[in-house]
Amino acid sequence: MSPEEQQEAPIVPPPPGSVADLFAAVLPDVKFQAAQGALDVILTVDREDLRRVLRAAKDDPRLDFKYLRCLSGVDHMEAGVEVVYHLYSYTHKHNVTIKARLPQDDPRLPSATSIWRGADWHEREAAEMFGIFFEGHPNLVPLLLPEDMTDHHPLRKDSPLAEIEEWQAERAGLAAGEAGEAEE
Amino acid sequence: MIGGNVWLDAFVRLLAVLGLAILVVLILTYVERKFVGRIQMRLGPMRTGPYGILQSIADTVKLVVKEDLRPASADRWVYELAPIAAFVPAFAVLVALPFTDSWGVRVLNLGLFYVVAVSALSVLGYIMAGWASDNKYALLGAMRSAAQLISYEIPVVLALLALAMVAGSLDLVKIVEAQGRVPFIVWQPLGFFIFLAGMLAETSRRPFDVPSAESEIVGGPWIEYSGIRWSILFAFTEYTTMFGLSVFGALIFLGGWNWPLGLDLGWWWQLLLIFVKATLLIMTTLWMSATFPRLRIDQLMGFCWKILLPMAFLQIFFNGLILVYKWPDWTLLLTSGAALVFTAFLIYDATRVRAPVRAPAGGVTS
Amino acid sequence: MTVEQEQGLETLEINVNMGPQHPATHGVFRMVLTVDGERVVDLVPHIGYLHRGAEKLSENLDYRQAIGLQDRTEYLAAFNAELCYVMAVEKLAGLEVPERAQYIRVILAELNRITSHYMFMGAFATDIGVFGTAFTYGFREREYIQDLFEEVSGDRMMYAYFRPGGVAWDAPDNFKERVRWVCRQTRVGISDIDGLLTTNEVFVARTRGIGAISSQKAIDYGLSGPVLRACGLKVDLRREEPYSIYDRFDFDIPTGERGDSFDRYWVRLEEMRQSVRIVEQAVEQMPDSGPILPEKLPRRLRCPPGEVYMRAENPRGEYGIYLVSKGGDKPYRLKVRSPSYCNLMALKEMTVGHYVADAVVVLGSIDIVLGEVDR
Amino acid sequence: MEVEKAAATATPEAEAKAPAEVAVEAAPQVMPKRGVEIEAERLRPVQVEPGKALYRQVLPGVLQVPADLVIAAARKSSLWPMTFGLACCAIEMMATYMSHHDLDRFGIVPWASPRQADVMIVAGTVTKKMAPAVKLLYEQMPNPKWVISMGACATNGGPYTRYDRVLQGVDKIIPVDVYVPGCPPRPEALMDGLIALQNKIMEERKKIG
Repeated sequence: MSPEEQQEAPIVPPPPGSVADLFAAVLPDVKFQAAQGALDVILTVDREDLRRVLRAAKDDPRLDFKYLRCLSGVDHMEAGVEVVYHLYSYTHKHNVTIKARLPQDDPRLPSATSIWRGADWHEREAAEMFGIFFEGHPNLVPLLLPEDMTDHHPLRKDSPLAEIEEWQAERAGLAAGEAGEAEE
Repeated sequence: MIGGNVWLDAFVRLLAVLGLAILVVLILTYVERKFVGRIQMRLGPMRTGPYGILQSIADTVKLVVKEDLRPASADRWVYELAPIAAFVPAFAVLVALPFTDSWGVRVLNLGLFYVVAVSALSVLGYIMAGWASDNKYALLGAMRSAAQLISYEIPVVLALLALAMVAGSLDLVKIVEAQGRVPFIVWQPLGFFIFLAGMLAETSRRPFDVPSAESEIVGGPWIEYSGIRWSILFAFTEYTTMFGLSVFGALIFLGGWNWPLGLDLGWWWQLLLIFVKATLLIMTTLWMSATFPRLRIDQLMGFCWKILLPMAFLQIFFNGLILVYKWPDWTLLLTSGAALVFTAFLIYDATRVRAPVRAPAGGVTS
Repeated sequence: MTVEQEQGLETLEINVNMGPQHPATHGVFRMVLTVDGERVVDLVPHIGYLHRGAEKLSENLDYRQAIGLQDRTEYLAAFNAELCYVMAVEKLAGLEVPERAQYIRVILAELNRITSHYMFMGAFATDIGVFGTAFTYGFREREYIQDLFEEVSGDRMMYAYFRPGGVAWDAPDNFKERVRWVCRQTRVGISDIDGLLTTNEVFVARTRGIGAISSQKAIDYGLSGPVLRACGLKVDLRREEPYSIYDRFDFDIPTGERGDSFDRYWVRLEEMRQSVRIVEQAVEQMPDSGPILPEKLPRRLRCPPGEVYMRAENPRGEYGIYLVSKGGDKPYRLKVRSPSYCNLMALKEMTVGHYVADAVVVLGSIDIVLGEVDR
Repeated sequence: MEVEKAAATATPEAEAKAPAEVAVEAAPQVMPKRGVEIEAERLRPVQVEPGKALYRQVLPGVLQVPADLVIAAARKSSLWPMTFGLACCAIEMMATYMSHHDLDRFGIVPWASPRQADVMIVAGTVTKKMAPAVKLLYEQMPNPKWVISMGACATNGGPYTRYDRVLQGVDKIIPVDVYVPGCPPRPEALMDGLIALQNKIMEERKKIG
């Protein structure tokens, strides 16, 4: 799919009384862009506000998002890299999705490990797969990839998969020592 | 005696027992796989010979011609000698066992003492193997086996001492004869239980297979051994010990070549009875090892020192009381049986209590 | 002052490496234990030995082809993983699933939960030291259910049977009788395992109090599934956010008290019984015939732009699919939130302070699937 | 439990002190280049050394033919695989050991340590991160040794072949004797592969050291 064909989802405002209103009440000075997703309410915040928002989301009793469901990175190519937090509250039984968009050339973000311990491996994975740098992460070394492999981010859109036929042919003709360079 | 020559006679008898040991090991490996297979709803070996009876021979031939590896960092001589050091005590047990009332390699006056003393020496081979392999799993396994084998020796010795009190002798033949029609398992059920636990521990069978724990330390001391050395260290030693201790247990607890109806048809009958009783013990061992989980090292030691050892002392105390005051025989059964029931309750109770097993996270001393 | 210091002796902590090939690591997980004697002082998990890029590959396959990779990601409960994925696609594409297909899906997913737990029972007991007997018990029962799966979907493990909007083809005619038979068989099998393990003194001694974690910490680490329920929390996505048709069934949520390994085992055992209950109810309610796919299903499935985070209760916990679409017939981004991955994060917390032998038990009680951890 | 409480109280303080609150630093950390040499080392195939059979040097030529026959028959009847599950295929491999299929009928029992194993069943995807471990395990096995590549992933990468971190078949690093197709292969297919290996051992009995 070429970049021209890609369409962004239209922003549907969430219904009144949703989690978005709660966030607005808790953090009146933060700018949210709220949208209703297929299941959850999606809040997009600026990178600078992200840490405050996450901290409030966990600690404020009205929100009480004690459970970090998932943390994912999404590569939007020219539009930057997106980090998505899926949160859940066991007490209020509500969900929210919090997003922050980072520029492609400067993907830095404060780490959420001190808020949810469960964010640890998720952030390491996002870091190695997308090259996002989580500031304040205690141990930001590659997790799934070998530890020496820090310049290659497989899930970025600019690292494509190999074509099967040419890949096999190329491999068959190679000596073992050259295999390393061949993958670049 | 053959030709009046003591040495020739001893040599022939030793050869016979060695041949017996090899035969028994071959049969036992096959039987174990079949038996455990049946417990697990499998068939076990089927393709090597009819019903797979040649399976253990195939295994042996394969292991003998397999490459014999020695890790580069291993301590050479200790590594190479460890299998021998483990096997010799296991074999030496067989030397003192009377297989009929008149045949054994040597029937010793202190047979009971000798068997117990010698069977504990295998631990030396395990420690040598674990140390020389230069492997952390092997070292852990060696430490565990040292702790386990030596600890379990103590309650077993005490239980056998209690039995010797009742029999009035340390000579195995005399002990068998003292049993007559009623084997000592009836008079000493607690002693038998302790002996069984000790036997399981000695042969590293579940639930006491901590030294070789396959899902934790992948075989323990013999993790680095391959080929013939491994087969000596592991298979040969283990099965010979099992066979030796089973025959020993059959002699002292199950009445040896006696049986309740008092019929004696000659040496072949005695031999048959011994083997049937030993087989019963071996099958019990295999059955337990196929169904029990494994204990942890501290639980294993706790079981030995906190339950078995006091109970063994209790048994000696009761026996002394009864023998000194010449109370009737059934009081032996009564006291020992009551103590066994109490032991069972202790074991049951120990698993009910949820002891805090977790040490502080900041590091453990001692 | 300890004895060692008085006598000038030295104690040394050694590092023990377990894995990537080790009988207790359930695949290619690797952990480096620092041990003081037999006590574990520190634990460093290493994963990624099975990282094979299912997420990346899914971005280059269309929505239906990517189902196959979901099977291979969560290979012990493939139907559950497929169910979560196809529900995510349905949410995005706005597809309605016919009634009969819903029931087929739920029955298969619940039976797959049982097979997965059978696998756990076997592997867990083997970690504790049962010599394969529990394993063979579990696998015998598992094979009966797998035969059913094969009759329905055509494969033993990688089913690829659920489709966005329904299932690939209709279930065989004798489906209901077969499911009822399997249910009866499974009840017997569960009680076999129960009898073999639950009251065994050695088993209890080895699992009680091992790897306990408090419920607050469990939530903080993002644990889910039986590991979380063993801490005493009565949470189950099938009940909290009922997906598919789970709101029509009556079932209990078993919980533990102490959050230790025994409770995890027990919660799973009870869950199997509840799954049988759900399956039996579903068989009774299931319509005998009817469509299995929506009528107007396009030949080439396209999703409108948007995103969804679909979650489902899998045998190991909350399985999440984060699916981003930008139009077109391929997912723009597919992220799998795998329960084992999150549960494994708490391994160090659970293990430190226990014996080496307990590290194996704790790892077994979390019940990881490496395909799902590394993806 | 006391320990639990102590640890629980310790964490909030640690959390407050956590460095995550500090101001955003300047440039992102420069990450080092991936080691090309390390990667090449990871993918270097193992050197296969022929086995040195003692009995060949000892036995006279007349006895070698029956000895070869007996030894090969023993070897094929007692193939001990290493328990080495990598991925999905490992589940089918386990199913083959279990009661419905029972590889023990052929004398095949799994053994955990590579030192006591004869055959390595590579059951699953071999990634480049895993490749050094696979090579090490192969080298640790004593001669004679065989390798079965089970499933599509081990054979050529299978459905994951296009991904960068997946090895395009285990035969790139270690020699493979039997390939078993399937994704995953059914237990019957694995049994067939093992029987094929047995036949191969009988046919090549004069060459195996």
